Amino acid sequence: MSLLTLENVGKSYGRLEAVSGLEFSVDKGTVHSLIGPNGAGKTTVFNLITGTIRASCGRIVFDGEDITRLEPHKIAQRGIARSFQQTFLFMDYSVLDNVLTGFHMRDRAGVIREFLHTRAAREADERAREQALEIVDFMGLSEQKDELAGNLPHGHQRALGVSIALACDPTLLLMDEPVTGMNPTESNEMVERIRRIRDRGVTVLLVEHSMRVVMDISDMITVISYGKKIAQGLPDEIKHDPQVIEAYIGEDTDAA
Amino acid sequence: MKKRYWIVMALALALVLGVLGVACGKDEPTTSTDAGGAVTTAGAGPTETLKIGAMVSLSTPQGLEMQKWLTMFAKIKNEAGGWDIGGTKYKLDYIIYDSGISDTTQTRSAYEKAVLQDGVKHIVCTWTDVPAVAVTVTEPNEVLWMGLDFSPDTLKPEFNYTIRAQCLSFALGAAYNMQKYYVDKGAKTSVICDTDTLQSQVGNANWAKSGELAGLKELEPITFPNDTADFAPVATKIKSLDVDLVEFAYVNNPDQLVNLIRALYDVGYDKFIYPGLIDPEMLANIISQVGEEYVEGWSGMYYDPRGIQTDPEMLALVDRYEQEYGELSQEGIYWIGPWFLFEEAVNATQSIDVDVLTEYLKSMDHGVNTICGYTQLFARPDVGIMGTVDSAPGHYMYEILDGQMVAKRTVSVKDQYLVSIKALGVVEPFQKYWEENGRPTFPEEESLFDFSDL
Amino acid sequence: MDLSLFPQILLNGLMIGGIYALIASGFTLILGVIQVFNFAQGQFYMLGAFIAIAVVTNLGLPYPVAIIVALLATAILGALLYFAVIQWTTRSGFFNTMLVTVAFGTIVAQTAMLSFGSREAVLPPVVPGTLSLGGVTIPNGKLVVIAGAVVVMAALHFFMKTRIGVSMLAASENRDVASLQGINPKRVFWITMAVGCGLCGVAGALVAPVLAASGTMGSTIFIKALLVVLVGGTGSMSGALLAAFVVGIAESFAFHFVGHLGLLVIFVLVAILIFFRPGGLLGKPLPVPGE
Amino acid sequence: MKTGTDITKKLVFAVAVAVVLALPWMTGPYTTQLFILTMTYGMLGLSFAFTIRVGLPRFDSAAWWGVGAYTTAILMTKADMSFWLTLPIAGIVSMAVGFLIYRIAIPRGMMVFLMFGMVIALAIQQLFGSVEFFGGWGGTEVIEAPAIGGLVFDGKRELYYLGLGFLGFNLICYYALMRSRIGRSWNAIGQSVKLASSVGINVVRYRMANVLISNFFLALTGSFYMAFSLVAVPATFGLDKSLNVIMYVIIGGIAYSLLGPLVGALILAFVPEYMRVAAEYESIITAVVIILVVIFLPEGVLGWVSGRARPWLLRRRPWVRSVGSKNKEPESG
Repeated sequence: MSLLTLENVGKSYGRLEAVSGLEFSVDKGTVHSLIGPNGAGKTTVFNLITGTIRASCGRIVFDGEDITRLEPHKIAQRGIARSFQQTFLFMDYSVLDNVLTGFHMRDRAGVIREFLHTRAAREADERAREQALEIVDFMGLSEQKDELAGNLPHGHQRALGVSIALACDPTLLLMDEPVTGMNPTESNEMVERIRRIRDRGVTVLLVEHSMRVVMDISDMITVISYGKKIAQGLPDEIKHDPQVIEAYIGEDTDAA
Repeated sequence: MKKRYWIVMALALALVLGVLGVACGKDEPTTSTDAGGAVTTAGAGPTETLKIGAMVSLSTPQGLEMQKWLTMFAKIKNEAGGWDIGGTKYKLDYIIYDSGISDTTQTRSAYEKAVLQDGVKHIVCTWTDVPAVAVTVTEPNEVLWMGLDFSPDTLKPEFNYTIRAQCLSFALGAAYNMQKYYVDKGAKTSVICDTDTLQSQVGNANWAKSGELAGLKELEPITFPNDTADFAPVATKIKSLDVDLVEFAYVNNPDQLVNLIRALYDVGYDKFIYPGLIDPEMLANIISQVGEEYVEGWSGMYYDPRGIQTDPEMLALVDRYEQEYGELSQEGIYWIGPWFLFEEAVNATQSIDVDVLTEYLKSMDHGVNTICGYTQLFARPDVGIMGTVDSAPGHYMYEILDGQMVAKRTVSVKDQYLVSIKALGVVEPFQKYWEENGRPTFPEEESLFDFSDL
Repeated sequence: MDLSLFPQILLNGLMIGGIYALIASGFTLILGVIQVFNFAQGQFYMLGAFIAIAVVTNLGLPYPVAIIVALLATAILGALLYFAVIQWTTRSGFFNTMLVTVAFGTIVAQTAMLSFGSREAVLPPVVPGTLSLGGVTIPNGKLVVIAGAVVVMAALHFFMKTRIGVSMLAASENRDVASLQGINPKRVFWITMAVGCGLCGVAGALVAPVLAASGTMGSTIFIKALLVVLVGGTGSMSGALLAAFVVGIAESFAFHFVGHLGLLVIFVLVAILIFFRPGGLLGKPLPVPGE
Repeated sequence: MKTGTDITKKLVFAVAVAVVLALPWMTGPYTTQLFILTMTYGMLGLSFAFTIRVGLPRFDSAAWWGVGAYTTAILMTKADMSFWLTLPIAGIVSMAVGFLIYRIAIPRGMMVFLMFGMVIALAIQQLFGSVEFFGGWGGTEVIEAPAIGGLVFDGKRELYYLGLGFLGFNLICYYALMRSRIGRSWNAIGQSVKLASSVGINVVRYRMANVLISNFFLALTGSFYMAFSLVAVPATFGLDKSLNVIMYVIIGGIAYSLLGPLVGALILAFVPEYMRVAAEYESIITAVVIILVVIFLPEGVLGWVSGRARPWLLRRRPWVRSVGSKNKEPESG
């Protein structure tokens, strides 16, 4: 059963078409990868799904609802969370505070109660803190929970980015290059976590450069090039697809 | 942790103590000023300091010029070994603070600093402060205020120490003189063009009244924002009105005047212009823009005393200014008028006591010469003030002949007084006042108009 | 409405529009490329006018030379501002840098106030006389300003096509891309500062024979230029050009029909425009620091 | 050690409160007036520091300050209302008018908000100056000083305590707001709009709420200003005042949103008292000092102090040092 469906989605900047006629769907409970050469428009697709960019044409359907024209925060409230390509964090917050920010949508105590800092508000705060700790623990950051995000090493910042997204309690998690720039150990840990995230029932849509990782964890792979879908299938099928191989020729080093 | 903590504690403590230090140390007003007629050791140099305050905006040319003049006056007094008042030699300290431009906060700060901290008892000369704020400081602290006000805020019977030593709303004689000059030349309709400021909001209505008195049909004034630089739209609008005379009543910025005249020339306006306050240098600038014929025969007001002023004392002051600061500038020279009234009052009463001075000023029955002609205080029975607290200053007028500014006439204090009364339509209360107190006596000056009906 | 005045009002709008165009495009260039909100823009305009006047009256050089001197002088000052101050403050943030330009503007304005005082300065008209077209008198001086503004804008257009111009645009589009292409950002930045400030200097020099210069001439024109940038869309050069003339003409008409409250009418119109067209007339929004 | 520090904390706090309360009795009226001004400017600075937390710099603080002052002045003179009753009305007027304007500006992002602010600063001043109803450029006068029963706030000391009351109210409200979860969301927006909206924060609505609350307090400060100024003149509420407000915040330290503006205002109110330069050069010198401070102490005076020692008193609130210093976000990949 598909959770997210893109129907003929396109985005153009003047004459330049970043994405055109893109169609694919992501099944519930899978790790779905979106790959393609540099500049293929992968991040643009993410931006389209999360509403940061408005699609020029087409429809994006999430969980049976058309979200094409929704604002980013509304889409997030529908259950799509995202971790960014760059390390995008609340740099001056501690790790725990970063994650707590992700709890924005969960049980609110109401403005007045918040303002007056009533017991209800304090209790809600306490609950959120516990859950946040759980997520931090899950992502292997419990030792750094009071560290400022800006001071974390790169790998941990990535993990924190994912933690924030997880704190939103998403149904669909978009991950933009979660292992890029990580050493093999860190990268293996991250792969393991992505699996566990999926096992928790969160569908994962992934953009990743490292073919090793993609082939390792994907349940389904979609390949795009120059904003168009050129192939879709299981990892094994994609590995041997001539079109895909052709698209990647000229791409150097890290592609293979 | 603990060490750093104490460092900050010490720092904070030092900061607080420092602030308190200033606070307590500085706030003792120097009381030497109200020593009155204390007996002093004769012969020696100045023993007391007389602090006089002036509140001007130091980001306007007028304010900067006034600062120069007032410091110079103090210098002259001090060079002569101090100001001899009632047998005491006073060293004169002119304290000039920046009042900002119509800024209530800065006005209040400046006044409170002068009055509460420096212990100033006399404020003589102001420019672009907010008089309504000023009186809230000076009145309760019994400080003599001799300033400039365009608004009616300071004209209240309950004020004891407030003298409007300079006011333009009751100086319509000059406007009338100029307007009549143009009427004689055939002007019938006129429009006042002015910056959108307090001065113009108060002043333009009065100008229109004197214009009507002179026989002009005054159209609705055209005002433009204070910081306009491009006057083509203004000129176009004036042109579309098809008037015989344009009056730049209170346009104070020289560059705005030049631009306005240039813009009028550009749109092909070819009737009369009252160019406001210009000086020979500006005239040369204007002529370089519009040619000599365009400006021929214009008439307006003039603050440069050379050529008109007959009092050698005043001319000596001008010479002294040029020695000190170089070429004379018209800006500011008019607005230092209150100083001469103050000087006269102090010399006459031989006292610096505020009550004595105010009493003298409020019953002052004669004019005082300033660099820009006579000025005189008079009563305002129309608003219920029977002491002489408002002023009618004289004005110099010029005509432009062959590309030169020729100083022509002096509008006397008497003319200013009578025209204003007539134009503003307040003849009745004044006549009643005259019946009770007699007419004021004016300085010996030639009167240009016949007001035998008053 | 008196139709005979229509061309006159239009022309007034065109002239002031030309000046707005130069100041606003300089502003939006600096904002786009260096991400510096240059508050001192108006003061550079004032400096340009005074420099041009000084060159003509004190050195006796011809007016076109004066324009070039004004351009170079303000451009050099702009570059100096970058080297001496802005390059040290950009790291500490957008506001800090903006505050620095505010302070710099204050220094320039008050220094001008103290040195020029009430002395206004004018140049004699470069092309005196008027042009009469079907009953409408058009002063030649104004046409010169409009023509000058158009020429400078055209020159700017071609400049943006050169290598350095392209790198400036690239830097405004995307910092990372720009540095990837081997562009030295520092060089791009100081040149941008120089060009942006130089544009104001030229604007000042252009108006020198038409408007008398004074120490206060730069303060409000900057706010008007902001209005232009709002209408044109932040970061859009062609938008700024179009908007400058639109605002100039609207202002000219608003004054004629509404009087001194015309400015308020313009504000309301701009607000309405932005409500319906968030990007301004042509604007594509820039990546804004922190957004 | 922990308890020891706690006791010292309390002691320091008590001493500080005592000093603040006793100040008008230890100083003369002029210094008290300077403290009153410091409080006024400090409150304006608080509002700026408050909106800067959602990444919006306001250049119209003085304009809304003026709206508050004018509302109070006009209600008191034309409708004979009591001072206290005008307070909430001033706040509500400023919020309502602000809402109409910011509906346009806030969704367009920081840069449009900033420029709008400058234009508003100019427009509101022009409106007060040229519309007869507001008293024109001469302004509107209030004759009556505010009073509760027999206590009339007309002396410097009374006004000082009134100011303390206002300032305390400001500080308490801002503190409570920033501590709450809403505060956390605001901070998140200030640090990264993109990330904040990706976790479901409605950036526009949160920013609007923040700016309107700030508007409310600005207007309240305006009402307080009328209590000691008694005259509202348009030129007081110009763009230059808004720029001054930003200076207080940056000099104090933009990261310290409660203490920073107060320290900045205190410094800029008292330091010129020491400077014995000719007044016409004062603005130049202030400008040079500001440039130097920004270059050498980019985190403000408090940042500099806490760089040397970081005690509880100056605990740095989590917040971007200033917008744009981090998280440079390119358009798209």
